[in-house]
Amino acid sequence: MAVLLEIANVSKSFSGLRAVSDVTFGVPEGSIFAVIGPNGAGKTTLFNMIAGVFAPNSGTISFAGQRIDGRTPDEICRRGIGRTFQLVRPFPTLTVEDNVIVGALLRQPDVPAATKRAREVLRQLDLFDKRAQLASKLTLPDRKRLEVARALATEPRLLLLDEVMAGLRPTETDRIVEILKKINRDTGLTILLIEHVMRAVNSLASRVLVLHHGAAIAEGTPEAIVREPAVVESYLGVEAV
Amino acid sequence: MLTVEDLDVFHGDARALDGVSLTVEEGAIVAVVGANGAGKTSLIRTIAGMYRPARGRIQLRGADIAGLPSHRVCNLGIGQVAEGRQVFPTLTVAENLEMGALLPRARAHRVTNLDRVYALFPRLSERASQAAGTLSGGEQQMLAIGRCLMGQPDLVMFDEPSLGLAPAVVKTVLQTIHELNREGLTCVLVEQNVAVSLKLASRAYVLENGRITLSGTGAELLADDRVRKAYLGM
Amino acid sequence: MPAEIYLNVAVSGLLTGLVYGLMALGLSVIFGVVRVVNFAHGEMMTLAMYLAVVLFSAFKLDPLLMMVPIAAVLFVLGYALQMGLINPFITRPEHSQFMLLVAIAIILVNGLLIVFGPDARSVQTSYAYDSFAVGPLIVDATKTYAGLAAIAVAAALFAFFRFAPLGKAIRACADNYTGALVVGLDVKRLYALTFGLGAACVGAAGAMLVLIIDVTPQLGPAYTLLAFVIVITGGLGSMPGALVGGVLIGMTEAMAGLLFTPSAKSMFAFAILVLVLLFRPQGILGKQLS
Amino acid sequence: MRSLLLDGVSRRVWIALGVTLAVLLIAPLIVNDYLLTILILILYFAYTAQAWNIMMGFAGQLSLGHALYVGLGAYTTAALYVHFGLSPWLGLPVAVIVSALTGACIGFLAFRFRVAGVYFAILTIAFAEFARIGFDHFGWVNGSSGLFLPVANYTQSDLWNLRGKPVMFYYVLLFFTVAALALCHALLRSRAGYFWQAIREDEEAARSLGIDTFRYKMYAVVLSAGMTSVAGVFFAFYYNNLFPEQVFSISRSVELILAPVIGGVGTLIGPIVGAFLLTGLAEVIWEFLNAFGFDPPGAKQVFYGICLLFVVVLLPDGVWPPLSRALGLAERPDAPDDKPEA
Amino acid sequence: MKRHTNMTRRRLLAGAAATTTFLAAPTIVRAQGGALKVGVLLPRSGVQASIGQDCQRGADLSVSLLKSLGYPDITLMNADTETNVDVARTRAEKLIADGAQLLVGAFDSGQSTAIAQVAEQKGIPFVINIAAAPPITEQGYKFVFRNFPTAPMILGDAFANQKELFEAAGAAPKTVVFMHVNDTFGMAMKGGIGAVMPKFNMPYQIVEQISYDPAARDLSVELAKAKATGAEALMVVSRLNDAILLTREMVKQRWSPMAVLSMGPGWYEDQYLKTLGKLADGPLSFVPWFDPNKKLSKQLEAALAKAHPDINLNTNHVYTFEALLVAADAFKRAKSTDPKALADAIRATDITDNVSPGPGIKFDAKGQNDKLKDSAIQNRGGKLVTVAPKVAANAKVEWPMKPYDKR
Repeated sequence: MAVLLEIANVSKSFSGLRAVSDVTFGVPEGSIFAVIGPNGAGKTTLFNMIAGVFAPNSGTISFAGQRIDGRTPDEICRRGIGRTFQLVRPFPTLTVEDNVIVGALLRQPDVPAATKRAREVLRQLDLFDKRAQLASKLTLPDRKRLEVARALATEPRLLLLDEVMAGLRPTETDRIVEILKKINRDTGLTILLIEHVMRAVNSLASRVLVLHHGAAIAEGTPEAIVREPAVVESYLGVEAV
Repeated sequence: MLTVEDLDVFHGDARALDGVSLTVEEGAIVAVVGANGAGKTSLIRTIAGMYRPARGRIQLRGADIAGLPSHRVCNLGIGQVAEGRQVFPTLTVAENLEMGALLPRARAHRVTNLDRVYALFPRLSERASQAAGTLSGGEQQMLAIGRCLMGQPDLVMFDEPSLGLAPAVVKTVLQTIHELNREGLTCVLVEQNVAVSLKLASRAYVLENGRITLSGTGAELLADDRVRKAYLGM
Repeated sequence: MPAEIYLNVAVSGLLTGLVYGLMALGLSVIFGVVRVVNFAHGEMMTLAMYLAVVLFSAFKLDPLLMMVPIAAVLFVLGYALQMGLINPFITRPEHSQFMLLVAIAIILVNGLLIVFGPDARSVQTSYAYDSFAVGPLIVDATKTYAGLAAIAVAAALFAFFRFAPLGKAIRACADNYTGALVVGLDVKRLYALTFGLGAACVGAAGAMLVLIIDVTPQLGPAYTLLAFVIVITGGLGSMPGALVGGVLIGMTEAMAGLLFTPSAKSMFAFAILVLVLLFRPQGILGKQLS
Repeated sequence: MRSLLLDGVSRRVWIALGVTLAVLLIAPLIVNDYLLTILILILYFAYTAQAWNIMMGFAGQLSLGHALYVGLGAYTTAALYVHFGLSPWLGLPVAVIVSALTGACIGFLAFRFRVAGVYFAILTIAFAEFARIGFDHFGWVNGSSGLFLPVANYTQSDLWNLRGKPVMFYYVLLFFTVAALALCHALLRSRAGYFWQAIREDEEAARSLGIDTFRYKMYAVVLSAGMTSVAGVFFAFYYNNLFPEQVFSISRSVELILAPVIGGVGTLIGPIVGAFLLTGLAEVIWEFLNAFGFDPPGAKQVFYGICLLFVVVLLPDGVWPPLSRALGLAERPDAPDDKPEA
Repeated sequence: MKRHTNMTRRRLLAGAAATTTFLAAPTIVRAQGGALKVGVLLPRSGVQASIGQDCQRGADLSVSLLKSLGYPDITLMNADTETNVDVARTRAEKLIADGAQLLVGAFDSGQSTAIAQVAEQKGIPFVINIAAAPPITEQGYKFVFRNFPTAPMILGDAFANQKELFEAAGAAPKTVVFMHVNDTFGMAMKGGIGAVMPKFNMPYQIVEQISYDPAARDLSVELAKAKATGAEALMVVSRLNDAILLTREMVKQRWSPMAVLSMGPGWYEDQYLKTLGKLADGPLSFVPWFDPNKKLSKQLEAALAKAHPDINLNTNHVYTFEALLVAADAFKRAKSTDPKALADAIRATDITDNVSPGPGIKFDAKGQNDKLKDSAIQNRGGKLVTVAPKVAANAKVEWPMKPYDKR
């Protein structure tokens, strides 16, 4: 499989604090790739660099063979990378459908076509029945799925998911996992997720990268990763007392 | 000491807490575990008076405190080490600590409390005149704990105290909590470091989607399959 | 033009600028902490000026001495306003806050018109027409007193925020709202206190200004606008910034008036504002915007 | 286009709009000249409110200096008419272009340099003040002496030169107001409308969906500025005199904002309802005070201010959202709609 | 509905109609006979509140004074324009809807123009009390009349009166600096100077023109600039607040010109005299005024003194009164409240028993009283004396002005 997203020696510091240091990995086209690590490990920083929120201090990010580091978020999205936010940010006073139409309009010629596309996506994510509700009235799991729907509506080649499972119950987690798996299987969409919930990572990802203190400490299949002592220590908790 | 009964909290239209009840005994460490967004922070902030509950009772030593403004709750002896540390970045370390001691209940003990905090965290006294925003994460966490102790609390709620800290620092922080508890401080501990917090806790609750789904002693939950599966990924 | 005119105008611009700065200080204090732009700023100052006029005409009390009591009255007013009306608006969008304060401004202007009538009122102090001559330099006495008072008030405020526990607590609120709640600060009261302090500055400025300009009910909007220009130029929320902005605008207006046509001198003040907004949006002494 | 205009409007709303429009169309036959003047004023504010609403209500960019565009529109058409005898309808495109370019200028500077929120609002005031002083020194339009339009006799209405009786201005304004409503409705359902609302709600999230927020914010400013300047044409030819002090003053800008804020920012009908309420309110207070013989100058404005205060405190979203729900005319029904799938 | 003149400072308005005709009356029924209903539109709140309320005093005096002079009854219907053209126009419509048969107002050129259009459309005569912008009577209105000089008229009289004074004093400045406010009136005057001054062969030359912002909060720079020109006298067109500011600056900056020659409001106003005390003495104002020697002036002055003992008679009172005088006179001659008849009567106005200087009130084809004369007045000990023209003078000029530091 060709590598769709390539992160090479990327580092980022904030006022002297090194958030991400020298991270390198590649996401193959059509795969589901997970980045895990404790809070503060630099996952969100890494994520934001890919999404264009800020540029890396050094290193390069390439998407489909082209450099994208330092590009603006909207340009990165137009190139085919959709994203969600860790703290969900739907447009609260718009309806669910309108939220998704905003995303769909990126690739659709007009509003009716975008509406059609939006409804397809809403069906995929089991939100069709709630399409006329205001986004602010949704429950957390629904809002999480709405974020995914909105990102999917932009018809990305790569979907960046920032802790979409966080705060969901196991059944709800399973539901999203199934949806994502199906989309990945049916459309070949590449997914990069940042996740805490090991249950989701284990069942979704084909490869996992573990970040700790900004550095990649392990990469491999989920099964291999949970056996790594460094991972267990950093992620599942140290013996403190 | 603290009892929470049937607490409902809404953020706008979204339900954050749904019928939450828990009990904290004097001198105990009570752990609340749960995923991000499960309502842990909402629970702490509601007890602290920062959010108003839609329904339910919060009692401190038998007195109802639900709906009291946060400064009054603080003055009743419920301290908080908040998520994200919440130090005042442009104030100096000493000024940050002083802010903790502005509570009426703590004003008279300001000097002794300051000595105690500096003894507990010598780093803070070294950096007393430095702006808090320039401290490292671990030092900020110490400052947050120190600032809380300046308020002479009887009960402290720790919200993710190890978040984003290096393992060595996490160890210090958790040891400090353990020590403070041994000196008689009642603690409520919300931690993503599930294994450790369950080990520390005399009693623990699992919060999922705003609801308490499991409770028991720390050891019981540590042995519980559901907890192991959901939070330890095993 | 003789050379000394430049010196004279520069000194006059400096003093006027300091008074402008004092006037703008209140706006800056309030925005820096409460994050509400007081669109009724000029109207509150007009009210203070009327207070000074009434105290003077009824009891022959000198506005310079009345600065403190007038500031106290405005403090109470500001405190009550924040507690009663503005507090619920802190989380509302800006246009909503704007509308609230516009409504308050309309009520103030026309209330003053009803009570005091439309004619300009003034205070006739014994030193109203004094000036000091230092060689070719002639310095306006009232402006000098007002400028010194501006520096004194700014210094007092600075000391309050730097050293008084209450002042530090207010800074803490501005620094981190959640943090302030967490340590048990009564944020609502501190906000009201801040608004009161801001209003007190406005009161002090009004008492000073009445020595320089006569007061009419309609004076407010022009001063509100001037205060915006100064505060944004100097840095919204920064106290030294307000003074620096005031002096900069005062000097700019004075020099533009001297070198170009005075009728367009405010245009230069606005030009400075636009330049500052574009190249240093946080203002000359303002903190980086988040 | 048809679908843009008809989509998402329930039958009840159509009926309500139709009845209102019918009443407004025949109003000049029923009411006296005084009421007609009031109606003209209402339509003027309803029109400008909608134009402002595009920028603030749709795209979330707070402008407190919209008098600038009214003034530019007024001065451009009036000056062309006075100096070259150019019909206001021919001057109109020039006015729109001048205003739109000015808006583009302000927008470009603000958005490129990330001037936002309160700072942006004050920048807009600054530009309006800048224009006021500038026009005071602008000899071609007589500076502060004021620009007077020649007034012909009024026996017949000359629509081409906008010289005539109030009733002509009434229908011209009614046309523009209805056109603006239709345009706003269509815009809200267009690509730009969706993107604007996304930007208003959350600019960062909007960018993450590939929206070039700079470009769409510019569209909003340019369109709003251009539309607002049309009201200036009316202003110039209705009042026949222009003074920089008067047209560019801050109080003018504030007047323009009252109606949409009181009516409901971001809604379609709110700005119009706000214009009706506020202009009506001013007259009612005047009548009321008069009836009680209590009329010290300023009393009317005090009561007006108190009413504003009450509305803004009690109805954070403006009058229209709760009113529309009460009337069953809500713009965004919460229940799933029954329209067939596209 | 009876207009009662309330002597308290805060007048209550009682004259306006209590009923509102909301629906159009196909033909507005206008009672023949009875009092003439005059709508008085003045900016009594807003930026011009001070002047608007001052004008209102003149209007309030008029009703009983005119009656005592043998004119038929008039009833005032007062309306506040709030210094806003929208409101001015709306109020004008409202007054007409409530039965006003003639309109008077509105001090400001912009508001007057807005009202003029309503009057013209309705065929209701509109007598402008004060507004100096020349275009108003150049618009071809048939129902608009102005008994107030235009800017060029004021200037012409000012120069003539100045020459008369210089002759009487036996001295004249050789240089003057001209300061003017950059508003409608200031610009109209500035524009007029270039055209009018050469005709008068003035003994002085203008060394510099300084224009300042009407919203100016501080005039120290402007005055420093004026002082630096070294001119012997200050020629000025200002407004009240600026006049006070400028005087203060003159005192503080220690500049005592030979004379202050004002050609606009401010320097003679009560507020100026009251605020500045003995420092107010000396300035000469060349303005539309009253002829203190005329009988009616004395009557008006007495009426004002009775109603407002602390207020000097000034332009605002005089011209508002004369506007109502024109109305009452027309009503008397027309013997009808029909607006058309009233307008015709106004066109034929020929009042010689009036207050303002000059032959009297007569309107030309454009509706302008072009016979108006202006006076030169000087502040003396808190009072105002007329020093020129000779026919309307009651005192001799004091020349030069006493230096400020010697008072």
